[in-house]
Amino acid sequence: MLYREAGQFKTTYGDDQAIFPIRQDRLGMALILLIAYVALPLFATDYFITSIMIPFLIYALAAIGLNLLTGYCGQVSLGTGGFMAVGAYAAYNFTIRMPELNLIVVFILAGGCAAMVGVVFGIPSLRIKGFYLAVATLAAQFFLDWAFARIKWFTNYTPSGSVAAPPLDIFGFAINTPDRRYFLILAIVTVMALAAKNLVRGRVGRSWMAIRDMDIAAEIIGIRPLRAKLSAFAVSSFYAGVAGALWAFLHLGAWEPLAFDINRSFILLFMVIIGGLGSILGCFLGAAFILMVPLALNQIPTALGIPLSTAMISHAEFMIFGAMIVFFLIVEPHGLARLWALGKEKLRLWPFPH
Amino acid sequence: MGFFVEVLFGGFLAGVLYALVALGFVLIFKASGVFNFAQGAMVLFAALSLVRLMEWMPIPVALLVSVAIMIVFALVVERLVLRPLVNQEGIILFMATIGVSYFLDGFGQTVWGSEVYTLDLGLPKEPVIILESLFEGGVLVNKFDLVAAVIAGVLVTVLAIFFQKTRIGRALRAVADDHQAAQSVGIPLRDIWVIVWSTSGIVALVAGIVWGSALGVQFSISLVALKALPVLILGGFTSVPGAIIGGLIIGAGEKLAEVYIGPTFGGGIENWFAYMLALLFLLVRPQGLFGERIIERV
Amino acid sequence: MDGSQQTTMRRPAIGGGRSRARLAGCDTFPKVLIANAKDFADRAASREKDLGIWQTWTWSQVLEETKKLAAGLSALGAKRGDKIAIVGDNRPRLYWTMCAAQAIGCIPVPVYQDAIAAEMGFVIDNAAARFAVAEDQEQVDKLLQIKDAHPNLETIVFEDARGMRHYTQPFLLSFDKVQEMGAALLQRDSGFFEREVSLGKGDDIAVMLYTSGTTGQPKGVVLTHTNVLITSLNAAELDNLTENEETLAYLPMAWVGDHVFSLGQSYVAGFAVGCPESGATVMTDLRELGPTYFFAPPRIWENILTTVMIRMEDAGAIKRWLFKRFMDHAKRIGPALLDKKPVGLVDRLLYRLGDLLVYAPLRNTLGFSRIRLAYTAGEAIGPDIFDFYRSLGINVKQLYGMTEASVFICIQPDGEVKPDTVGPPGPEVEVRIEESGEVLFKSPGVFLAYYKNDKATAETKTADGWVRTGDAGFFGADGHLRIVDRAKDVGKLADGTLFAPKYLENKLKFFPYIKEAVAFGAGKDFAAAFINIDLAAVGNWAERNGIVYGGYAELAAHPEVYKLIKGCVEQVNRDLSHETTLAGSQIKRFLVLHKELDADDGELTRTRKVRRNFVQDRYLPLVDALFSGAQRAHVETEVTFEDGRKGRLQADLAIGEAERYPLDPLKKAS
Amino acid sequence: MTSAGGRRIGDVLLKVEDISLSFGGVRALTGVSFDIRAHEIRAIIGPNGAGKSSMLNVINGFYHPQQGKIIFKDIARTDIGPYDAASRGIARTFQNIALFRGMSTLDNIMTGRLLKMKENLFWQALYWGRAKKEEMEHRAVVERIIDFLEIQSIRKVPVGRLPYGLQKRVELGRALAMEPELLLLDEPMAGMNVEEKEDMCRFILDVNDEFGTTIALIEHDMGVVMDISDRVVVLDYGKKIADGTPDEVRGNQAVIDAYLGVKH
Repeated sequence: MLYREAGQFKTTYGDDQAIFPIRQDRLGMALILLIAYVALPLFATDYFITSIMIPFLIYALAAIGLNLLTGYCGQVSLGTGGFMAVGAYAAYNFTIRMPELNLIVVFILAGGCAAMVGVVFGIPSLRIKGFYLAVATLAAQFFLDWAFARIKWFTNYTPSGSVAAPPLDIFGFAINTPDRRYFLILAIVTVMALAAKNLVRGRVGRSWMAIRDMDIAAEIIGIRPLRAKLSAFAVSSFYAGVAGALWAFLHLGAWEPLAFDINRSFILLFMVIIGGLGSILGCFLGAAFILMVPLALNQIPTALGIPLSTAMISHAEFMIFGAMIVFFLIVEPHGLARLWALGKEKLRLWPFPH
Repeated sequence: MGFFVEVLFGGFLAGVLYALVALGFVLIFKASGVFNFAQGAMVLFAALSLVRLMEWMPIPVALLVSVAIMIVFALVVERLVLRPLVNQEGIILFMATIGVSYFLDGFGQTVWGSEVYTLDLGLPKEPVIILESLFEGGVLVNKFDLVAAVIAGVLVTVLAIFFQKTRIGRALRAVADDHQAAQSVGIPLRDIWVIVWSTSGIVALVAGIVWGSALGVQFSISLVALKALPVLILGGFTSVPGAIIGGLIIGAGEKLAEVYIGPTFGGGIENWFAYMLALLFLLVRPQGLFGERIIERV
Repeated sequence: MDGSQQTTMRRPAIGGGRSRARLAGCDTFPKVLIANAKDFADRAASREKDLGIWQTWTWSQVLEETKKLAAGLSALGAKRGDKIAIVGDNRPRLYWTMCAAQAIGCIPVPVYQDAIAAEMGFVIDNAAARFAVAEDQEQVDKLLQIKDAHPNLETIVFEDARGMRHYTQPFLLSFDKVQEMGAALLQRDSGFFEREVSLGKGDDIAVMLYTSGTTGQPKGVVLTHTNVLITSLNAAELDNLTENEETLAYLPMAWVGDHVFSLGQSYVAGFAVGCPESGATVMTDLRELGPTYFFAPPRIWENILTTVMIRMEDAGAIKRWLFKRFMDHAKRIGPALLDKKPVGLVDRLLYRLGDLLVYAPLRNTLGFSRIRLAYTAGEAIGPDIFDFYRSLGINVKQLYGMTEASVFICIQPDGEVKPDTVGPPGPEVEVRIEESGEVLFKSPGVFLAYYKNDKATAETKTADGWVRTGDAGFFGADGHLRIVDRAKDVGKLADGTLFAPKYLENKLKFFPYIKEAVAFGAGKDFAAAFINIDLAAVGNWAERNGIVYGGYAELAAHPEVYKLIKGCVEQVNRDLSHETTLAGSQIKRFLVLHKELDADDGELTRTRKVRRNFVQDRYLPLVDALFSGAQRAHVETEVTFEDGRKGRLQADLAIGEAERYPLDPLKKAS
Repeated sequence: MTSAGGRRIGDVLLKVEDISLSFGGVRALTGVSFDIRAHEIRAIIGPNGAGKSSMLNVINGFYHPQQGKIIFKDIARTDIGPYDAASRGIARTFQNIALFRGMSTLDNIMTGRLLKMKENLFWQALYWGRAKKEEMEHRAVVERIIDFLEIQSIRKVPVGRLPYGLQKRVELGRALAMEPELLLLDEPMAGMNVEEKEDMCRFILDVNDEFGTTIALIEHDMGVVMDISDRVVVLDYGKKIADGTPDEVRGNQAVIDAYLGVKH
């Protein structure tokens, strides 16, 4: 209904393959960016920024990482939490051991470390597939959990095993208020989401999707499974690593290994499934959805005058997540992103049904 | 030497517990190709049901009602999860069972509560010393562990007989080989699913009784059940004996590793040792010790 | 105006337009191209949906391509005055070929791309074409079939090389090769193109267009540069066409309309012409391109409307309700808004809402979002269809034209658009109605002659420069011309009143209940008609009104159906009563035929046009009964069944009487 | 696009020498030898289970024969994978369509260009400068294939939604995008109606003709095989029983027996 595509014809392949080939979508995106960069910092409360927007963005980033691996390359991973932990502890160690490093460099290095670890744990993907691989990635999760809890070097021998991020600054600009932390995260997520979109619509993305859809055929047209799968593990873990570093430094501030346990991995998998496998947009939708459930469970019954106990809320969360996963896998395996796409298709064809 | 054997025995007995959980996985995987991630949640749910029902009714009745609950659960899963997802890829079903597992954890705790409950069916618990003739000072084991081993043994035997000797058992094996062929056996696929899920629900109940008696019935059972996954990789997803032997290897291996090499790394390596062992094994023999060879065809 | 009969009208030139000033001194199309390449160097001139995108050439690129092509043709031996046949679907390269040919003084002769080899042979032979530029293998094959019979055809150039690799004939050349030869020539002689162009004059022949004449062989209409240029300019200025327009060229290149819209007007106004990927993708390409200026014959407007209705039937209840509710509103308000007439605030706001929910999305899905100007011409368009588009805010207007006029004779100006007229004469056009009712015109677009057919030229062009259109028409009180029929089909009632059967039939057929109508009355006291009901529409109506029927014949004979049809006939009579010329030919008696007129029985042509004389003979007892005053009539006819068997069908038909209304011309003027 | 000089059959492009292949004791191929010449259309036929698909799988490196040699462009190779075969110019289609079902027609055919695309991950992530230029160049090549196969209207449709005949065409397009020297077609016309078969025949001949691509195909429709192939090799129970022009093969007694099911 809102679309006016007649006349938006493409005269170059570049325009035809643009991320948002339709003008109305570009306007929508511009509006969203405007809200994110201008309206929210101006009008939103600190609570909203720190407790909703920051975790939302970081979750979305980690979900993009997992989606690149699972949704695009077809390799299910239950170890995303572990890779996030690698990023977090790598960032911690870089900052305390090389304090002169720029924070952006630290995040990139943290992502790089996670990418290397991801590649190592991705090696089994060459021999095994599907849930076998999922189980193998659990190994990464448990091993990494253990490593950061027990190998004292990683935590700089702090007695409690809990570590805290040092004061942060970028080019002498202190990252010490919710708004500043939010801007930094928003900028990083914007750039990395765009980069992810670029990857999946180009050569690399196509080789991943080819492996996902039919690995034998992919090999026969000249895709090297080793390279495709490991690059997916590397890029995916890089995203998870950066997200982990952001989560630790800018969201938690101080943390222990439990912050990145297996539940984190599952929650991210749920975001990807509910948001939509094989969709960058879906990562944002999925993250928003998963974050909204506990909020809704907290707010709605309270508003209705029947507040739930904390335990009750946590159990209800489990049930809702579980039920939603089954529901989406049955009804719409491509998640909210597909629902959005279908809705958009309806709008484009309006008033015709098809 | 005696210490080594003691650790080994301890490991074997932990392995029996893993094996009990793994058995549930194998049953379902064998008959329906579904990798049931919810097996751990089922163990917790079954144990919770039993322990809370025992507060209201005599133990045998509580047992029967628990069995009934697990059958109802199987029916619900078949109707709401498996039937709509029939013919989907294995990985989709796998993810669906993760959903089931989450739901069941939440549901069980909502209905039955989330405290730690003591499960006492009157199983013996005192330690005994065995094999005094072989080692000096003998080997100290818990009687309960022996009982658990016996229970596992009985369960495996019963299942073996069920699979080999009964018509339904044979049908189940037929389904595992070929879904088309199964249709000709005359048992609808749906019924078969209900049967295997019920059976593995009952296996979960048994595992829950054993686990719960040893550790108390609490949420962590659901997580410890994840340990059964490396067992499966090692033993093969389709092999009942594989589950038992895999369980024993994993159980013994991780205990020995913890005791002998753990201290070098700061301890706690049993959290991941089983997985690493399984992973290395995967690289060598992806189909597991007893699994069927996966042949790729173009 | 006083309502008395007007017989001549003339509209002066508009003058003073931007394009006219810009093109002062350009009397041929190649000269216009050179001017465009300067004025609009980086603006799009040609587009083609090819290889997934709209490949686009700017005016300066088109000039370069045309230069190479012109030089290449010259290198092939083309001399001034040679004819170059152009065969194919709408393709930028073929349009360039036209201008390239003109540049070196050759005459482009576009040929209908769906013509069979023999028809193509006639044109090639008649025009004595030395060269042919063909789109692809399919067209080349046809040309090869006739080449031996017509040795005047020396060289064939093909645009699309697909499948051509095994064609080794020396006289076959690829388009690229010709351009290569041209580039080489330009290398040696860089002033070649400009020099050749400067030799051209406005009175030179610009193009020869073969009309597909209903009888006999096609005639080559010879048009000069001035004909096409001035006519294009006049019409472009009347409707304010600028270089910002976007159009889709999808009608045959050999048709004068396409030549003027896609070449003449594109050149004078400087706008871009898009070519669809193929005939099958026109609707998709239309939607992508979103033209601002669009032409379609009534048949296409009708098809699009039918598709809309069919697609809406599948929509959900809410959408259907919205659609119906707002379309009803649009029908009431839309045309008035488009004509900038005063409309109440509430209605205006409702229309705005409807635009948001229905009209704008609908225009978007059809590809009409950007449309500023659209024409329909060729035959009468149903008022419902016409109003549908106008109520959506699409400015569809009627025009009247023909090849011999370089298209434009009459155009409806903005604000004076009506479904049943073709508008007043266009700029610099003078129109005269003869005693017989035939329409004659005089304009700068009047063709030079029919090629090698002086007899036909003399029959059509009078000594003092008037052209006979062959159509009968009359001017209404509003100064708009109304075309009623082919002049030869128009007769007179016994009292001398003009009787235009097709005009009556069309008016009847615009009712959804009436599928076909045949009007009689020449030489009689009054007009009468046979009616064929539309089974689907009337069946539906019957169902809603609880009328039970067993089959077509039973439904057709039902008294309630007669009442329904009587209402339609009387509505037509009421309309006619406002037309001074035709008020006397209101329909007095009618009957509803017991069977559908059928091409298998010879009653219709294969293109579903009524064969009036055949029908009259076949149903003579019925015709007699209509004029005899009898209440019923009996008829027996032979019919062909679907399986080919023949049988006899007899029926007893009632004859209906319709009210006639006195002449009331004043109403029309309001 | 490769530009070869039409239908002039050249030297030996690929030589299969004494190939034997078995799976766990089951012999699929026994001592099979034949050659494929540049620019020819070579058919491999035989009754069901004759080892035709196994032969293709050996040629493009999916199966590794226990014995024998494959000489492609004068280089003998023994144990290479499908990737190497692809990178040396061997493309293929499958009997059961092996398209990437989650991707559009365009993306599927674009995957055929992956071997020729070089830009690294970093440029890819930027999607700017060299990477974008490369992408656009390959898109242009792919568009020509789309045009060639007349599948413009399904360019952006996910292949999973296409009818069978069109999927086969897209698969051919993907193989063509690799600009192969040798194109292996495994039953390109299986399951098609007459019209679709005619189209596919035309495309195969056009590919051979316009690009000079050498084609080896397996096909059950004897009419088609005899019409379009230059030479035919006949397999039965994993052994070669005949080799020659369609006419020679048609008259061969062993071939007639094999098809009629006469006992050996």
